[in-house]
Amino acid sequence: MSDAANMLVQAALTVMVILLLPCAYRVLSGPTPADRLQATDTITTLLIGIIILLALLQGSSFVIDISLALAAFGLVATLAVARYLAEGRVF
Amino acid sequence: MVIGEVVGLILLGTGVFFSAVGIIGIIRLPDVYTRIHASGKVSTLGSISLLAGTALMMPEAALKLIVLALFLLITSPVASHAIAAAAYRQGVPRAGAVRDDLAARAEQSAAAE
Amino acid sequence: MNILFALATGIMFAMGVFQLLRRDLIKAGMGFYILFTAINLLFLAVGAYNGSVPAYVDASNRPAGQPSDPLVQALILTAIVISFGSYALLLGLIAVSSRRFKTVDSDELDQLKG
Amino acid sequence: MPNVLLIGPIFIPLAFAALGVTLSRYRTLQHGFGLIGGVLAWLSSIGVLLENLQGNILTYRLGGWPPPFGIVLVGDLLASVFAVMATTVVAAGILYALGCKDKCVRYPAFMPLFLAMGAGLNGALYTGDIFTLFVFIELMVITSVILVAISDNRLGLEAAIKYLFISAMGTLFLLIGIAALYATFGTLNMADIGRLLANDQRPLLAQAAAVLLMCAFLLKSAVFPFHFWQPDFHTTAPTPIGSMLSSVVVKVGIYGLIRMMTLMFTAEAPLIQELLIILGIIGIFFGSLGALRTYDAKRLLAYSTFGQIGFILVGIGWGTAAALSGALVYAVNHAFVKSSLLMITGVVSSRTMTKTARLSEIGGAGKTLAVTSGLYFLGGMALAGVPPLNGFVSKVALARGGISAGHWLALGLVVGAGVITMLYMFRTWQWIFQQPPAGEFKLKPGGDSPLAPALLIGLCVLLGLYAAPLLDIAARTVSQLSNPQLYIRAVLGG
Amino acid sequence: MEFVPVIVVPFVLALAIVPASQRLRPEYQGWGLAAVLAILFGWLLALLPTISEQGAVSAAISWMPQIGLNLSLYVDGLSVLFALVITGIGAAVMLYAGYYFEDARQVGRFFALLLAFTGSMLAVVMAGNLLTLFIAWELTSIVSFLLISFKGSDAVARAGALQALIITGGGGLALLVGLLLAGTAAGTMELSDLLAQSDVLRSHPWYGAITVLILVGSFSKSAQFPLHFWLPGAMAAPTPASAFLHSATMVKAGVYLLARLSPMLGDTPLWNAALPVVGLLTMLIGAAVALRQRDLKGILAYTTISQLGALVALIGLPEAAGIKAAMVGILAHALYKGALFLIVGAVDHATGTRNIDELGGLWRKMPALAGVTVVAGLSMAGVPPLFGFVAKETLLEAVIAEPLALAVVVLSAALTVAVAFRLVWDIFGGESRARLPQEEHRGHDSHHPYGDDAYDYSHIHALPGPMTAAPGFLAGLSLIAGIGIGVLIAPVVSPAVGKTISLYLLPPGGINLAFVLSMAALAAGAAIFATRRFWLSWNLPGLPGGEQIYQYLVSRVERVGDVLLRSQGGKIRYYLAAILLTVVALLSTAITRTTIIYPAEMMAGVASAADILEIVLLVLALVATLASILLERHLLAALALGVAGYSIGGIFLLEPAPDVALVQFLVETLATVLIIIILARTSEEERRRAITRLWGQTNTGLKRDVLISATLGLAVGFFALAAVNSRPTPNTIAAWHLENALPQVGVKDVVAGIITDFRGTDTLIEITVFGMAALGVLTMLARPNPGKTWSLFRRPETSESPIKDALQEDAERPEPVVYRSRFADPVTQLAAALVLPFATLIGLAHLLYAGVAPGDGFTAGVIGGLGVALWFVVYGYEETKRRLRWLHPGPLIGIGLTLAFANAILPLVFGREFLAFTPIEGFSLADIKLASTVLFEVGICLTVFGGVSAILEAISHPKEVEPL
Amino acid sequence: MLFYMLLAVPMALIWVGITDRIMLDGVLVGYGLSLGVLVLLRPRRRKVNWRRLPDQLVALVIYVVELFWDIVLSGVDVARRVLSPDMRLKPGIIAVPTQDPLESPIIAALSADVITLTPGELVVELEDNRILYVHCLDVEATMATIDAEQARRIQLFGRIIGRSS
Ligand code: NA
Ligand code: NA
Repeated sequence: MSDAANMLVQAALTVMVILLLPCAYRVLSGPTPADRLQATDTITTLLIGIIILLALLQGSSFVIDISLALAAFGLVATLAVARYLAEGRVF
Repeated sequence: MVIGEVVGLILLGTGVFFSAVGIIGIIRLPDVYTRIHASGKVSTLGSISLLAGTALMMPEAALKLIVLALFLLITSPVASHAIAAAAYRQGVPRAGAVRDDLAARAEQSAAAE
Repeated sequence: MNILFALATGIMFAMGVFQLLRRDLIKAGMGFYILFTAINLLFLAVGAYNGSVPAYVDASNRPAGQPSDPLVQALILTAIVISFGSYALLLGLIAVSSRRFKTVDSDELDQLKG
Repeated sequence: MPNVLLIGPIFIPLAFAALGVTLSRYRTLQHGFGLIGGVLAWLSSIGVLLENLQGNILTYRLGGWPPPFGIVLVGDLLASVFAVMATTVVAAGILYALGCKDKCVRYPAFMPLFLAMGAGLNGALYTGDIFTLFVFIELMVITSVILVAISDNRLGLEAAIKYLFISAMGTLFLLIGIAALYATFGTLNMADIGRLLANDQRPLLAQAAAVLLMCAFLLKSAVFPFHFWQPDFHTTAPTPIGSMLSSVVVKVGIYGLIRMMTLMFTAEAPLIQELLIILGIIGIFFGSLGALRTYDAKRLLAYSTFGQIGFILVGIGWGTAAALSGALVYAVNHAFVKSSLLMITGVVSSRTMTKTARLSEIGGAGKTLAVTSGLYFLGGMALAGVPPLNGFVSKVALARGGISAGHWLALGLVVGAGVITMLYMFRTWQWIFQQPPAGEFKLKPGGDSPLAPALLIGLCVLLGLYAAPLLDIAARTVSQLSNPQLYIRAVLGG
Repeated sequence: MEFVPVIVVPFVLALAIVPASQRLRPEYQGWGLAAVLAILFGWLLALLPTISEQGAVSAAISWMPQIGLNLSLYVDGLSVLFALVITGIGAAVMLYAGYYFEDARQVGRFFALLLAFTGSMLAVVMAGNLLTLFIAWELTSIVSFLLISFKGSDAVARAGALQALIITGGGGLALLVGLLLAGTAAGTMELSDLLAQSDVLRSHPWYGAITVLILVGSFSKSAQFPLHFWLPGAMAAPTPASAFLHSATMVKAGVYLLARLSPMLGDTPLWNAALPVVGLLTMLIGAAVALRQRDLKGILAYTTISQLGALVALIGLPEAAGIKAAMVGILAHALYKGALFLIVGAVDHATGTRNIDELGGLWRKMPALAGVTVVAGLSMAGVPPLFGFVAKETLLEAVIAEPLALAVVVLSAALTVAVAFRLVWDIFGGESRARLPQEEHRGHDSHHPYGDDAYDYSHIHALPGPMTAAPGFLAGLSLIAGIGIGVLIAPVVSPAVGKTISLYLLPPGGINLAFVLSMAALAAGAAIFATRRFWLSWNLPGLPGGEQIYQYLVSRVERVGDVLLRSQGGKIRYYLAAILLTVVALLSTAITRTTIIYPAEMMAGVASAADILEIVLLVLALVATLASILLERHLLAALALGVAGYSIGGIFLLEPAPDVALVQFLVETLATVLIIIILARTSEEERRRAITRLWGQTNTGLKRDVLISATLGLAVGFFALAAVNSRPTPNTIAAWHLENALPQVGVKDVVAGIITDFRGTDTLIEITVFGMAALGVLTMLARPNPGKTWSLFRRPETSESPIKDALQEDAERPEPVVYRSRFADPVTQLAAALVLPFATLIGLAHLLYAGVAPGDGFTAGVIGGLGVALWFVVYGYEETKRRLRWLHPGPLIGIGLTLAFANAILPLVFGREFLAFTPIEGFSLADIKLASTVLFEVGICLTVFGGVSAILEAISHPKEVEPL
Repeated sequence: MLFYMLLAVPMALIWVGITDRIMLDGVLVGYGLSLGVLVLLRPRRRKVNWRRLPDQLVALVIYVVELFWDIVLSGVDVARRVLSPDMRLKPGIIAVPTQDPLESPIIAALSADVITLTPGELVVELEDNRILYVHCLDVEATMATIDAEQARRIQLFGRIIGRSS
């Protein structure tokens, strides 16, 4: 990867990380629990992107494994919270 | 610069752009349902675009990234749907809704009982 | 940068302690969790190397930069497992408290005194 | 290969615990495993001690990795003395559990948890690595919390919650201390840290690390003002567990204090010792007066432990060879006495209809239990330091230490507090075993078996009538501790 | 060495008597034991000449030399004199005791105690080592305690016993320190060596402390004012015990010790002042109080106190002038007082009362006993030709030079005479004053101090002969000894005094001052006796006696205890606050003592994009954490916490620490799921109650908490700063791990190498912790039915859950009003069906490629657990358990741990170290290399998977959870 | 078992993907592990119809491609709305029949997934695998097209699950 590309990827990464902030704002401000849940879920999605960019930067493909796990299991927490919101219980 | 890298970078840029738009939507849109539209679609599109870009720039990880994209594709609508359903059952009001068939259905079943 | 990291660790710790001192057991449990997170940050801070690449080695090529301290990472992993076990146990205890004493308020758990 | 003995006290019980979880359907088998594991651990710890007495410090490289890179088990005299004490009491505790009528003893998880707790204890004593020490301590904490939470006493839950929170503080202090040490020296091996601390002038974080480690150990030993959890936790525990907690598990902190002061923080030791004397004396009076006034026979013994730990601390604080060896003798003897007393109280309360040790309900419950009464009386004598039981030897050894230190005020307070011990022990004996029970009173048929406490009391008598070997070992331990180079060389070579 | 049997025999008999007493009648036991003690008495007499010749016999066997404790004997005339008293009085008491008890079951225990006491007391007087002496001394206290509270159901007896023990035991503690100090000062604990070093002791700086401490010990044992009050309380003991312990022997142990140590410590201003002052005061007070007592044993107790005071005073006279009088006094007192106690016991036995006001005229019913009493009483009064008279003469002679002492002695003697007359006359003379039995005293098991039964002696129990004979024997000895004083007593006393002494009934030089004073005291005593109604009617001002002081002190101490216990208030927040405050204080002390060197790079600013990212993530983590504190609703706090956790994971990623980041993400997810489940488990109302009080607490409380957390945060921040700045230290350890991971254990992921190999022990224990925690949660929440346990391969037929209330509650919980019965089923089920297999594969990949990629057995286990969570969420509990029949968390944990331990133990089989890396060479499939660590990883995975499943299962639905 | 053996093939490919080892033994290991996973998880078995299998696969590929395309379209669509000043929102919830006479849950779920990924549409509720309640950003636009779209999709789903039409 060329230096220019490296810089661009770094920039992309920085934007992605900064995007976490408004997302977190939504988690903290709500107003409804569903809003927060949805924002949390979006944070997971953003993190997946961040991890991939990091993998790209560090040149280590194994880092992507982390995002695989995150993609597969971010869902669990989302579903559990959603079910709790909907039915007052998890299972 | 190799052509793959250029395309990859463009895809990366697109991905970041869509992610950003999704986040803007999350902030701007008026209620949770509309925000789910933003995050569920725009961010997913952003992520997939990022994946594609990375796959081009890091071909050795392409397979892994494809699997990851598949995962996102499977999980993203489910999460959106679950959150929307939860919101609805919680009674979160729908901002400026012009029509609500679900509310009508609920009233109908309540009347039946 | 270092000063910020140290500051953050300190603030995290302070918040954990504050939360731990709540009478609501679930909140206090969260404090418990925050504290252990703060400790992990502290461990990260004491790593021997300010690494730039993961602590992965290959027979063929030398790592591109200074690998981060692997020992500290192993310690954090152990600490995470243990603290998570404790946390789960705590949550279990809270669940039993709710069932047995009908409370999650630690101030109401005061039958043992004197 | 005597070195391999070192893994026995830790990993034999753990392996049996693992098997026990797998085969928990077969309770008899599981409990059999428990007893075998306890006895094998006991034997191997004795083996280690015997080897130590030949003049060797045993070391075992786990996984074969050389220190300071890998984890090494170190059996020096200090560790071995504490370990023999611990395995003896734990073996007796397992024996008690086998004859215990508590419901929780029949839970499939009970015996594995018990074994794991014992293993954690031994591991904390034998490890030469400070992070592994933390891990073993956590094993002890977690298992004991569960064992208390599942106690037949429904308030065990409350005590468990409190302890888990407070012990998290200890864990934090320990971890911060470890982090500070690692930041300073880049090593986790205690001998290595000791070597570096001895070579350097005091580096950056060492003193604060010393404070934090000290606090962690004080918390484990329930020293004032870290004691709040202890009476609750030790007395709501099932009898076989409570008698471990209050006798040997609290000693881990004592062990840690001695280890850190003699091996690592030798320069900070005088400051720490001053503090220990103060805290010890506070503990002595707080614990003894608490024991005098509390409402439950088991809780009384827990408060008494609070006080007795104070005696040990003062001994460590005096710091002379005689005082330190007195403290060691005190620690060992107290373990046997306290565990047996708690078991005996458990035997009596297992015979009451509500299975309680509340003084208001247990008064006179032991009137017809002649053997139990005798055992309790002997235990009371031992605790109060009345000859010819082992407590007397402890008292004399400690008092000699005080004289050697010339710390008259502390000596006076320490010895004077013995009167309170006498008052609460013999008053309680009269209360449980002599006075007529109030109102209509019935004994439950077939309570817990008094076999285990009888064996322990026998040991107390034995160690009272002939304590020369113990005194000798304590003296040799102290002389070994006075030269940390022995430990460091045994671990790191050279 | 010929003295050893004298000590050993009683102990052996004490052990033997308990089983023997089952078969032997009490009288026979008494006779037998009396005979044995008589033989010992004879034995001692026979050894007396040897002692007179040699001065002292000593021998020592090493026992616990480290604390200066040896089994030593030191026998001289003093010892033999006391030993003779012990065995002689002991014989009479044994004989008497055989007839004393009506309940034969108690006799064995009583005799055992008496014999143990005899042995201990003999050991006291024959011990040749200060610590040996002390051990025996303490044994006598303990036996005394048991004897006083022999009748345990009597509250007065118990209180008396405890009080006696506390006073003598407390004195014992002082004595112990005194003896240890003396031993340390002199460098030996052996009496024979100490005697040679008396000058060293007397000139030692510790002399004062040693003397005072030893005096306190002796005075407490010998009931000296103001520590005397335990002795009357001790009268609750059975009378034979009182006669033996609390009159003739044990209370004289203090006197013995003073006499024994006076060559070493005596003849100093301190000694010569303390002993006479305390002794004479005690003598006077004892005699005066005795006169006013009602209880017969109380009277005897106070006269004993008085007599003990005299003895102590005598030992304190300069240049051992009083030692002769002391020795004679001991003998005389033992004889008459022993007799009187036995008489009182007989009276009590016959009449059922010990209240002197209710007695009188008994001579008609018990003429023999009356005769005996006259002899013993007159000896006590000091009427010639009885032994008591001689003793009083020697006493007066000893103090004749000290006018004040003389006055006290004469006055006390007069009072004693009056008491003696009163004992004789008011019991046996005059008319009977027995009251009729009273109903209220009949019924309940009285706590009346005067006797076991009511006062009725309208018909008197017939006294067995020996109950008169035994005191008669002692009284007779008083008579014989008085008459044959020079021949019989002088040879016994001479060795004790250390020189040949002469004793005589009448002063050889005719009537002297002592004789005159003795007679005067007699007359004055008679006068006091005659006017006793006057003296007894006096209302003395209620000065606080020793007993009141004791009670006051105990109650004060108890008050302090109550105050201290109030700090144990039961609220965990305060406990935590106290602990944290302490740590803050200690830590700040330590930090201010530390010199800090700030490296220049500390202030180095933001260096790279990675730094910006790290800052963003740190801020995010902090803000989210703060939100989790501020947000009131638990769910929202949990979500915020999740965000914080994910941010921390991001920081780990940047470090870069991918393995840690992965675990952080997974664990964070699981933690969120768990807390949601907890929210579902706990009732809304409970949580609201807890949370509304969160901010409802006082401002001060909040301020305190903020202060504590801020200071601690500051301290830890400081710590972290110092720590961050101390890197990079030249670290050989981390470098070693980086270098050796690939060549030694064949992993690219160095962290994995550390986890599974270099620090495999940590991991092994850590997963044990995790597994145990999970088992604990399962056990706590799915309270297993102890009768039934899980089966490895089969579900139990019935899962009877004992948690009825929880079941009930779940049944009562209203179904949430929702439009559909199950939530979003087909969609989530489809997703789960698609995700789960792949997720499982991810877990397996982590497991098999632990050495080359992030993730290991632990993450695989957590992934499996999260899979189970997904399954539970999507399909519900029943469906999941139906589909995944193999999902038994308990056995999974067990098998996992067993595999992990197998990995640890197997290398031992191959002759390697525990947990050593053991590769299986030549196997490689798709980059998977086999080594023992695979077993480890699988074990870890199963343990964690089982653990997570157990936790999920247990804290979700109590209803269906199968027992462990 | 046959069904599982067939199902294990794509799983083995996924395994190769996630382990990043494109080699034969990797596939073999993956296949073996996948079989094991299937035996453990026990998804409901279906009859394998060899003749329909190619068509099923084709339909599946079409489905996935459509999904990708849908997501691109909807992403762009939502992005346009978000970035436009007034956001042009006419939100509402409308009932959409699945048009599946057999009311198969799988078809309902697939429909829900696709609709959720379609521009401006989000499934909120699902009634008896029969009616989807869809939240849309622009009620009128959606109502205009959705039923026809659904009819087309049903065909595709039928092919994927191998239903004879
Ligand atoms: Na770094
Ligand atoms: Na790994």
